[in-house]
This record gives sequence, structure tokens and C-alpha cells, in this order.
Amino acid sequence: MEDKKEELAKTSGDNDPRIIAFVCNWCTYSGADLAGTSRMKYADNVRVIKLPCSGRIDPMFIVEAFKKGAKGVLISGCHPGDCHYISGNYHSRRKYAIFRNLLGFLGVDLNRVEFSWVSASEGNKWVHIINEFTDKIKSLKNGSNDIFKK
Amino acid sequence: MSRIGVFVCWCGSNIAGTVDVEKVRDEASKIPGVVSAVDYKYMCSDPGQNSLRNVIKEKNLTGVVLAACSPHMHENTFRKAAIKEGLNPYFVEIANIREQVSWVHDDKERATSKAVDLMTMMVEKVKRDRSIDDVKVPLHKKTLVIGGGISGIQAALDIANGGVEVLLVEKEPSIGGRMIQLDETFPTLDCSSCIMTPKMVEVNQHPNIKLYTYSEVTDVSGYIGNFKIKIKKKARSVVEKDCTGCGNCWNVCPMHKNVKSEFNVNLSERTAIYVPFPQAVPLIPALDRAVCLHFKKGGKCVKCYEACGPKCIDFNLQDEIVEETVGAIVAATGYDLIENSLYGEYGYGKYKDVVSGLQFERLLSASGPTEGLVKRPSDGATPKTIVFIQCVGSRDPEKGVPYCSKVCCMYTAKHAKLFAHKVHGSQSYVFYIDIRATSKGYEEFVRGTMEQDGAIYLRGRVSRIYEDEGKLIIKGADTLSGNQVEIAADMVVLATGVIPKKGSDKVAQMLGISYDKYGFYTESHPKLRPTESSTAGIFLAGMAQGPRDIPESVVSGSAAASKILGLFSKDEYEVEGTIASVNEATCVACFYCRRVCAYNAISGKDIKDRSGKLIKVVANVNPGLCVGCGACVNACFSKTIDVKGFMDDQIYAEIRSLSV
Amino acid sequence: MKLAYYPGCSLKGTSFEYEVSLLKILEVLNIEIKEIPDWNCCGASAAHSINHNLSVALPARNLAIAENGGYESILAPCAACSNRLKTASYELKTDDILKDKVVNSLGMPYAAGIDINNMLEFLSGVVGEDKIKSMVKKPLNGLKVASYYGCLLVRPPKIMQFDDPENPVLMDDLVALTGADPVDYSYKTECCGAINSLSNPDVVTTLTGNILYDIKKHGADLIVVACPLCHSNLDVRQREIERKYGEKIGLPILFVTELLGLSFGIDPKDLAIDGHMVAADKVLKKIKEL
Amino acid sequence: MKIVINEQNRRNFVSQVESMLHDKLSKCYQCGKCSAGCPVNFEMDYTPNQIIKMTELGMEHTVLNSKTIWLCVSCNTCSTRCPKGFEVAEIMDVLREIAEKRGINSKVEKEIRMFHEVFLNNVKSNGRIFELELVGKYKLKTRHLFRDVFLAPKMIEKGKLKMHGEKISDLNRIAKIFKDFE
Ligand SMILES: Cc1cc2nc3c(=O)[nH]c(=O)nc-3n(C[C@H](O)[C@H](O)[C@H](O)COP(=O)(O)OP(=O)(O)OC[C@H]3O[C@@H](n4cnc5c(N)ncnc54)[C@H](O)[C@@H]3O)c2cc1C
Ligand SMILES: Cc1cc2nc3c(=O)[nH]c(=O)nc-3n(C[C@H](O)[C@H](O)[C@H](O)COP(=O)(O)OP(=O)(O)OC[C@H]3O[C@@H](n4cnc5c(N)ncnc54)[C@H](O)[C@@H]3O)c2cc1C
Ligand code: SF4
Ligand code: SF4
Ligand code: SF4
Ligand code: SF4
Ligand code: SF4
Ligand code: SF4
Ligand code: SF4
Ligand code: SF4
Repeated sequence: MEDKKEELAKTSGDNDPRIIAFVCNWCTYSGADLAGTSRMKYADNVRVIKLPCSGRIDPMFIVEAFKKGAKGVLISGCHPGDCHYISGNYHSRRKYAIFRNLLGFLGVDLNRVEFSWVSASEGNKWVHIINEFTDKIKSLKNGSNDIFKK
Repeated sequence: MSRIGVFVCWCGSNIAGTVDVEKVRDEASKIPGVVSAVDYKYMCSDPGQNSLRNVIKEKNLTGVVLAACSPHMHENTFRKAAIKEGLNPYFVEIANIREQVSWVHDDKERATSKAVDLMTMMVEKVKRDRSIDDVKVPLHKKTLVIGGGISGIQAALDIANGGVEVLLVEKEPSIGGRMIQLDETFPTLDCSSCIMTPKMVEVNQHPNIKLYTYSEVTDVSGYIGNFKIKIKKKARSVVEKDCTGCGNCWNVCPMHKNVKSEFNVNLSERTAIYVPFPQAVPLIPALDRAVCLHFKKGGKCVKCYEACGPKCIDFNLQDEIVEETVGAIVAATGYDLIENSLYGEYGYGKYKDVVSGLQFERLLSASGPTEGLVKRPSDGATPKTIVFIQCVGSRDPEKGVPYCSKVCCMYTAKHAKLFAHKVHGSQSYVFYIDIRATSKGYEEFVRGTMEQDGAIYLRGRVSRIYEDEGKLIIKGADTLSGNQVEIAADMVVLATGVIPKKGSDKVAQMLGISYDKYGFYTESHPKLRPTESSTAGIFLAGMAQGPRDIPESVVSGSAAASKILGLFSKDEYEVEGTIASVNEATCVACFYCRRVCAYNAISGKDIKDRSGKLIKVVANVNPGLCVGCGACVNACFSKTIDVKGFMDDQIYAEIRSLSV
Repeated sequence: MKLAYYPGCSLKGTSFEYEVSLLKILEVLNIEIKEIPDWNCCGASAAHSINHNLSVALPARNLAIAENGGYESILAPCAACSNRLKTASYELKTDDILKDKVVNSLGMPYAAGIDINNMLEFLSGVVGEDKIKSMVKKPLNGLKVASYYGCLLVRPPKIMQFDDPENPVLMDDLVALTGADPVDYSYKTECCGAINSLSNPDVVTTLTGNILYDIKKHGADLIVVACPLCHSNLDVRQREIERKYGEKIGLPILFVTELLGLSFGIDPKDLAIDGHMVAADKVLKKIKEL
Repeated sequence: MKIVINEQNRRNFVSQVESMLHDKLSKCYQCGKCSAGCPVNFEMDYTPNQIIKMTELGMEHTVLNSKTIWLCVSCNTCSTRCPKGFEVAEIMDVLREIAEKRGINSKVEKEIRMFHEVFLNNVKSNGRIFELELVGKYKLKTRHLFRDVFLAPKMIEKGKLKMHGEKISDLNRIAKIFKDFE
């Protein structure tokens, strides 16, 4: 764990935080596409990784993202009940509660992990979430800059 | 070694206006494994695709990344192009630098750097892509329909008319379900048996339909295209092929008291050997061993046997199990009514003249116990005043169910209407909370009951019913005038709500489909896949899925049929290859994966050595059922199960490529 | 089992007949109960009508005294008292904050474990039908008896957990044990207006009148009750109701304990039956001639 | 009738009622089953379901001054049969308690409230009810001196009205309970 902290100390400053978003293919990815076709502008800090379903998200992906210098991680899938895969997002929601604890235990500042639902028609919600989350990450105190707290 | 080609698209100025495409191209060429990096004005155009194909061929590419528009736009286009050059389509990946970059950001430098990131991610992903073959499952073109109500009948007829063989399994001695119990049906008041009986006969005579009545499905295994099923034909004690339906047997049966007729909802009796109703299909009696004297009194009575000309009564017949293989299943098990006895305040069971909606249908029906004359059960007198109470059991989380049963507003309006037509000078009062009359012609129908047929509607519930000198005293409220209302009536009809057929949860478990907390089968998607169950190859129809009326039951039966005919229009069922796969070497058979799989796609598989000795059990993914959602991957602690196309190592590679 | 007895104010006053007959039949049945020392009024309907917390705290004192005295179960013959005691017990079980406040105010511990029985639950549950049946020396064959339950015994069902709240039969079953014929009628659980007896007599006479005339119509010789408030409305106000509607009723109202006592062959005087406003002479005579 | 809804006042009143009720007013879907079975509905100025709706609309003046809340005899018929499990009888208790706290003098139903007060005072001073005193005080307060008077002699004769009341010994504790919860 020690050398990882070393590595992280070198990461970029607060003004330009790297954010990784894990999104499901069906709802959120399409929502982000819609933001694009509607030419809505939003913060360019986010990098999207497409998964079949938010149920596919492994907590270790989040840990890995932070290890590689991300300052924030966003997870987004279909609205509950609208999941393309019946109950996939329920699994991820239930798991989320558990892996929040796990992440907290590993020392991740939970302010830096966000969970949301964006449907294929919610381009504006996507924009809103990205902007808000980016602002939030920017505003986090230096003290919590260290992703893996002591 | 990977040989990756990167193609950066300008999309005219859509991308090139904001992203420095040349920079992206140059950065791509620096990535180890990239053997070609080009940019082009319109990659999706014919010349664009041709250049893609040329490079694949010339440079013998093992993977392709297009930095272009959303994969939802042109992924297929480029994959098809790749196939033409002999490259497995799953080696084509898209970096979305239009919807996610050029259209949403302004700063050219920062947008370019983001585009480079996205392109790099995909290069790292494509390096780890494996060839994936789409899965083909052979289809056994035969269908099982469970439940012979109107929805099951409709599905069976449509499928059979489409040329596919159908097995229709009904647990009662006759098909027909609830609809055949009804009198006239809203909204057009057609006589139910007039429109239903011909369909029932058609089922019986259809060359493509094999009818199993007095039968139940007891076991289902396998998957889409290939379900192995077992049907139990309950011992009917009548040799079906010899029976002529003459009726001699039931006419001589001495057991005609004390056995309540299910068909007439306890308003009359039936014999031990019986057909539920005269128009039964098939017109073959069943002998109810639980009440028959022959079985209860050690062979004493043989009256039916003696009366039967063809001597087809066989007291020794046993249950019989039939095994079949089908490619698709329709679950259409229908509904029951909520238990009225929950309502002590309404005195159901205590006061004979408080009846359920279904009982009232029997009292209206020409084939019913009163031959269509409305008579009250207590003394056979013609009621002059009837009070109808809606939402009994429905919308009542305390004693019943919270949902609306959907049909009772309409059937109550129908009841009040038919009562007005049958008994002149009569009066109906209807207590309701809301009127839900939402299909074509329904509102007009209910208004007609009020305006033409004179039913008085009171908005409120009833609290209590008493009996007083031969009258039922109804204590209700009319919330619109703000009054308590007391009415002395001759009869009360409770518009009892509906619940799934008893045992439908068991059927769901047997089929491996999901159901809600009431036991209604759940559709795969409430809006967009309303006929599909959660399990591929199993379809839903009728009330088994939730409250619905006859038109909707018929629609859903036909919908299930058309889905099945569509499925069977090909010889094989093709599924995308991006599904889960198991590394049998590392699986420890904990089956955490199975627990999270909503599609029942995971089962156990025995691994045997050459001598046939069982070495171990591992998880096995059924390609016909898996949809590749990936829920199982995270459940697996030994990292044994993974989803093709989104493998763990690929996602980690994407994350790592973003290292800052 | 150590049984505590909570008489409540009515049994010491207007409904003394209830206590007299109860103690008498328990003597015959050889069952011992102990009056809760220094018990206080449960607050009846007044407290919960205008002060919810007080309506829990007042009965709680009695519950706590009994519990700390090592009793497992309380008999509260008055339906109103048993209703208040059960409600308080329920509230204290479900509302920890209130419980802390109450325990603090009482100055004694309370675990909320003690069981509360109304008269009917006590007779059929604690005493038992067999024992009662074995004591019946003078079967009341042919006597037509209507059981009136009222509201306080059965409602709210969530708390009272008593029989079937819409069609209760417990008292009818006890009536049947005495050899008498239970009379079925419609108003078994209709409210008699009990709590507004003094403050709103008009409403009470209307409600009670409905009940009395319905029972009359169904041909009962007498009515049994298990609640002093019901008794008082049906008995004390009967003359007034007859005057209001101009139609004779003349139905004696007996406590269930009195009816049992009669079937045990106890002298009516020892059961204080002469304490009622509506004389039971005719019925007593009929019983004598059985 | 017409009401003008003031959102702030409405919310204040609703949240006061809901916090004492431990339940949501929105649970009631106005089916009227409570009113249908209420034995004293015929005397009430508003039916129980109207009281619930008016409370939800923030018509505090109307509900707190209604006859209904005082005429309710707490028979629980309403709550027992409510399909939504709404505690109708309890909302009557809650509204009475609020009215009592605010000192709202409902002209019509003053007597019922007065009875409850006299009753509790009786408990406060004796620990138990001394019925003769209760009746006497109540009659004095309401000046209905002659109502029911025809009942008294016979009741005394039958031994129903005792001339002396009982007092409990630990009256201090009763005083404390009243102090803590009044
Ligand atoms: C009182 C009343 C009046 C109505 N009036 C009208 C009307 O006028 N107009 C209208 O449009 N709708 C009306 N309806 C609604 C109508 O009855 C239903 O929409 C319709 O009957 C639903 O048909 P179904 O095939 O889905 O179910 P069902 O009719 O219930 O058929 C289900 C069949 O499956 C069988 N089954 C169940 N489980 C199994 C099993 N495990 N194995 C084998 N077989 C099984 C059952 O025996 C039954 O035959 C009314 C409903 C009621 C209650
Ligand atoms: C305000 C509102 C909210 C709603 N919300 C919901 C909801 O939340 N959930 C829900 O389930 N339903 C909702 N609905 C209902 C839902 O919109 C409809 O059920 C659904 O859109 C119907 O789809 P359709 O294809 O039948 O008709 P339409 O959506 O009307 O499609 C018909 C198409 O045919 C085209 N067309 C028409 N004539 C011709 C012609 N001559 N030649 C060629 N093309 C033609 C039209 O241009 C149109 O594209 C809502 C409806 C409204 C009004
Ligand atoms: S008598 Fe024989 S042939 Fe006739 S209906 Fe009965 S079983 Fe069939
Ligand atoms: S053997 Fe059974 S079914 Fe046949 S007539 Fe006798 S009782 Fe009826
Ligand atoms: S359809 Fe009408 S009667 Fe039936 S539950 Fe719904 S609202 Fe009530
Ligand atoms: S008319 Fe429209 S708003 Fe009214 S009930 Fe029907 S669908 Fe609903
Ligand atoms: S990918 Fe989804 S559907 Fe397939 S086995 Fe795993 S959990 Fe089941
Ligand atoms: S969770 Fe993993 S190890 Fe366990 S059974 Fe499934 S695949 Fe095998
Ligand atoms: S019975 Fe319940 S839901 Fe119906 S109006 Fe009364 S409180 Fe509301
Ligand atoms: S508790 Fe009150 S409101 Fe409810 S039914 Fe009884 S008298 Fe009416």
C-alpha cells in the first residue's frame, strides 16, 4: 500500500481532476450519446468505460481507477426497474452499499464515488451529473486529495 | 503479437472541427502494437469502409479501432466490413470521439487529449479481444401451452394455425377457463359461451393441437429450443377414446348432493363422475375419486360402469406421465378470486345473499343454476334491489391486495346493466371509490349503465352489512354528498378482486421464470418486452401476468403466439456471443454466480474422467439463456466466470491506459 | 400461575355486581386472584381523548406494580380497563422513547412483559372451557341469551387480538357452556356510545336503542355483557330509551359472570343480580322452573 | 365553501398532526369506509374522512372547531375497517389534544371536553374515580343539574352510587405522573 501512496502523490492537481465513469451500455451510455447529439457542453474531465450493465461493475475496478490516479469515480446505470437486464442494477445497488463499506475500509474517500441513474433520454441529467461531480471533486479539500487516506 | 489498425474519422468537421485528428492519428501510431494509423474524412462512407478493408487485408490486422462516432451508430457497419476480410467482428472496437468529445467540448487542445485517451483505451482493449462466435441453438418446433383459458386457447390456435404443433395442458376436465363461466361480456355484451364454445371446439379438432385435459405439467428442464417436459395425465377413470359423452354415467351417479360444483362457484351440486358444464371440451367426464362411493366405500357402487354402453369406465386407471420435448412454452394459468371470507363485516358465507361477482355471473347465465333467471340463493326470490360493492379485496393493503383488479369496475357496470335488463323495475346501487373504465368504449359503457339503465352510483365504501327481516342492510357512505347511506337490499354482489391462480408460484418455480410477490408472472420488460418471461423461450399470456380483461388476454395470447412463430421461423436460435463463460479449471462450485443470475442461465455440470468417474462439479453457462449482463462475474470470488467482450483483463487494461 | 386482579373504578362503584359475581364464581372454581395493591384509575377514555401520553402513563403504573410483584398475568374484567391496559402495554412495547419517559416518571422498572386478559379471555383461556363445563350444576336449557361485545373488547384488532373482530363468538361459546341458546343478531360489535354516556346522552340512547331493539327482535330473554360501560348504557338507560321510542324492551342485562354463576347453581342474591336497574325477576323465575 | 390554501400553514399543521399520529395523511385515499361505519356520524358536522381531507388541506380552524372530534366515541370501528390501515380514531384523539392544548373552545361540544377534564381531575385528586363526585362536579360545571336526575335515587338505592370514594395511598406518584405528562 505504501508505494501506491507514493505514486498517487505525483498525480495531477485539483483543478484538472481525472474522473472515470463506469456506465451501462443501454441507458447511461445512450444518455451520454444524447447529450452529444444535442451538443450540450460539459466538463471534459470524464472518461467513460462502457460495460454491459451496472451489475458488471466490480468494486475492484474502482480501486484500480483510484490507484491509477483518478480523483473521482462515477457509476451509472439504468433506473431501478428499467434495467435492460431485469435486475442487474438492483444487484449493483445492493452491492454498492456493501462496497461503499469496502472502499471506506480501503481508505477511499467516499465523497469521490458517485452512483446515479441516467436513462437514454436523460442527456441533460448526464451533463448535470458530470458538471456537479466535477465541481465537487474540485472543491474537495487538499486533505482528502490523498485518495487512500492514512 | 497484436497488429492493430487505428482509423481516425473526421466526420467532416463534426469531429475534425474540435479534435486535432492528425494528432490523434500520430499518438496512435506511437502505441506498441499499432501497425497502421490513418485518418479519413468519412469512415462510414463506402470509400471509408473500403480503405478499412484494404488495410485489414494489407497489414494483416488482428484488431481494429475506429475513433469515430458512437458505437450505437456504426459499430455494426464496421464489424460487417471486418467480416468480409475474414476478421472476427468482435475484434472491432469504437472509440467514441464524437458524442463524447467533439460535440460536448469546446477547447480543442483538451478535447484532442481526451480523444487520444479514448482511442488508447480501445487499443488496449482490442489487444485483449478474443474471437467470439455467436451461439446457435437448435429449435425443437413444438410448443407447450399451460392453461386452457381464453388466453391459452388464443395462443394455441394462433400457433397451430401458423403450422406449429401445440400441446395444450389444462388441469381441469375441460378447457374454457373463467371466460366460459361468464354470462355476457363487456363491453359489447356478447354471450360468452357463444363466442367461446366455437374456439374450444376448434382447439379440440385442430390437427396441430394435442389437448391434455385433467393434466398437469410436473417437470420442465432444458432451455429455449429444447425444453424437456413431463405431463401428468391424472387418472380420469374414463377411457377417453371410447367415451361418447352420452351422459348415462353422470345421470345415474347417486353422489349428487353435497359435492359443490366448481363451475357454478358452489351455487349448485355436481355428481362424482361429471363434466363441469354441458358444453365441456372434450365432452368426456372425469371421475372424482375423492367423493366417489366406489373409492370411498370399497367398490360398493358401480352404477356408472353399469350404465356406460361402451364400458369405458375403468376404476383401475392410473396417473400417466407423458414426456415431450418442446422449443417454447406459454404460461397462461389465469386467476382466482380473493377470498371473500376475509370480510367479516360483509357477512360473506354467513348471509347467503351476499355473493361474489363470479357467482353473480352464474346466476345471470342461461347455463347457470337458475337458468338465467336472477334469483337469490337464500329463498329463490327475484331480487328487486341489489347493492354492488366494488374494490372488495383490491386496493386494500390491510386485508387484501394493494393493486387494482382492473376488471371489476367493468363487470360491476355489466352486472348492474344485465340486472336492469332482466328484472324490470329493479334498482341497483353501486358503491365505488373510483371508476376505472379505460379501454375503447368502456367509459361509454359505464355511463350507459347509469344513464340508460338507471343504476345509482355512490362514491364510497361500505362498512357493514346486516341482515334484518329478510333484507340486507348495507351501511355505506357517499363521500360526495358527505353522508352515511343505509340501503335495504335483497342481494349484495361483491366485486371481488383477482389474484393469480393458486399454485402459479409453483408453476413459475418449475419453469424458472420470475414472479412478483403476489404470484403474477413478471415480464422481461414491462413496456418493451411484455410477452417475454425472464427466461428465453418462455412466454406469458392472460391474467397469469396481472389483472386484465378478455380483449387484453386475447391480445397477449396472440402476442405470445407471434413471438413463438417468429422464433420458429428460423431453424436455429441465434444469440450474440457476448455471454458468460466459465473456466472449469478454477471453478470451485460455490454457485454464488447462480444466485445472482436473473436468467437462470447457470447450472451445475459434472466433470468426469475417462473412466466416467465424477471428478468435480463446475458451473456451466447455458448459452440459450445467458444474456451477458455480467452480474455473475462480480459474484465469483475465484475469478472463474467472465463475460466475453467485457473480460476483466480488458477493463483493467482500459483503466490502466488512463493512468495519469 | 400468579394472577393479578385489576378491578378498575367501575367494579368498585356503579358496576359492583360485576365484582361480586366474579369473586363468587372464582370461589366456586377455586381460583385465586390478587388485587393489585394501591392500583390507580387507568384514565379510561378521558385520558386518551385529550392526552395521549397520560393515557399510557396512568395504566403503566398498574402494569409495573403487578409486574414487579411477580405476577405473570393480569385479569381486567372491565373491557375499558383491559383495552387501556393492553393499549398502554402495546405502546410501551413499540415506543422506546415514551417507555423511558414513563419508567422514569413511575420511578420503578417495567419490562413490558406482563400479559393482560379481559374477562372472556380469562374465562376461556385461563380457566378453560372444561373446568367451567364441569361446574355447571343447573344447565340453563332453553334460555335465549344474546351476547353483546361492544367495541372495547374487539377493537382495534391489532392491539386487542381478540377473536374475530367482526363476528366474535367467544362469549356465545361461554353462553353455550351454560346450556343456554346463544342468540345471533346483527349488532354484536356495534358501539353503544359508552364513553359519552354522561356528556352526550342523546347519542347514547340512539345507539343503545338500536342494539336493544335488534336483540329484542331476535327473541332473546336476556343479554350478557363483559363490560361495565356497556352494562351501564344497556341497563341504566333502558327505561329512558323505552320512553324515547315508546316501546317496551324489558331485557335484563347480566354480566357474563352472573350467567355462569346461575348455571353453577349459585343463589342470584350472592351474584348481586338484584343490583341491576332492569329487574331480572322474570328470567330468574324461568330459570327456576327449568 | 371555499378555502384558500396557504402552503406554509398547511405544511405546519400537517406535520404537527402527522408527528403526533405517527402516520401519513396521504395514506388515506378517501374511500369513506370509516364514515360509513361510524356510529355517531349522524350527529357529526363533518364525516371522519372529511376531517382527514380537511386536515391535509390545512383547514385547522375548521377541524379543531368541529363537533366531530368531540362527538367521536373512540369505538375504533373506523380504524378497524380502514383498508389502508389508517388510524382514524387516533387522528380524532390527536385533533382533540391539539384543540385542548390551544384552548380552542368548541361551542357545541364543550361538555364532552369538560367531562374529560373533570374526569382527569378526579383521577388526579383521588387516584381513582369517585363516581358521585365526578357526576356532581360535572353537572355543576355544565349546569345540567337536572339531566339524568331521575336516575340518581334508584342508583343510590341499588347501591350503584357510593357515598364515599376511595383514595389511593401513593397520591404523590399520581401527581408526578400528571406533572410529567400534562
Ligand atoms: C366476475 C367476472 C366477470 C368478468 N367479466 C368480463 C367481461 O365481461 N369481459 C371481459 O373482457 N372480461 C371479463 N372478466 C375477465 C376475464 O374473466 C379474464 O380476463 C379472462 O378470463 C382471463 O383469461 P385467462 O385465460 O388469462 O385465465 P383463465 O380464464 O383463468 O384460464 C386459466 C386456465 O388455466 C388453467 N390452469 C391454471 N393453472 C394450471 C396449471 N398449473 N396447469 C394446467 N392448467 C392450469 C385453469 O384451470 C384455467 O382453465 C371477468 C372476470 C370476472 C372475475
Ligand atoms: C402526455 C402523454 C404522456 C404519456 N405517458 C405515457 C407513459 O408514461 N407511459 C406509457 O406507457 N404511455 C404513455 N403515453 C401513451 C404513449 O404515448 C402511447 O401509448 C404510444 O406512444 C403509442 O404509440 P403508437 O406507436 O401507437 O403511436 P404514435 O406514437 O402516435 O406513432 C405513430 C407514428 O405513425 C406516424 N404516422 C401517422 N400517420 C401516418 C401516415 N399516414 N403515414 C406514415 N406515418 C404515419 C406518426 O408520424 C408517428 O410517428 C402518454 C401519452 C401522452 C399523451
Ligand atoms: S356413460 Fe360412458 S360413454 Fe357415456 S359419457 Fe359416461 S363414460 Fe362416456
Ligand atoms: S361409482 Fe362413483 S362415480 Fe360411479 S356412479 Fe357410483 S358414486 Fe358415481
Ligand atoms: S377495477 Fe374498479 S372495482 Fe376493481 S379494483 Fe379497480 S377500481 Fe376497484
Ligand atoms: S379520462 Fe383520462 S385522466 Fe380521466 S381517468 Fe380516464 S385516462 Fe385518466
Ligand atoms: S452474464 Fe448475466 S445472464 Fe449470463 S450467466 Fe452471468 S448473470 Fe446470468
Ligand atoms: S461463482 Fe465462480 S467459482 Fe463459484 S460456481 Fe460460479 S463460476 Fe464457479
Ligand atoms: S377508511 Fe381509511 S382510507 Fe378510507 S376514507 Fe377512512 S381513513 Fe381514508
Ligand atoms: S372511533 Fe370515532 S370516528 Fe371512528 S367510528 Fe368510532 S366514533 Fe366514529
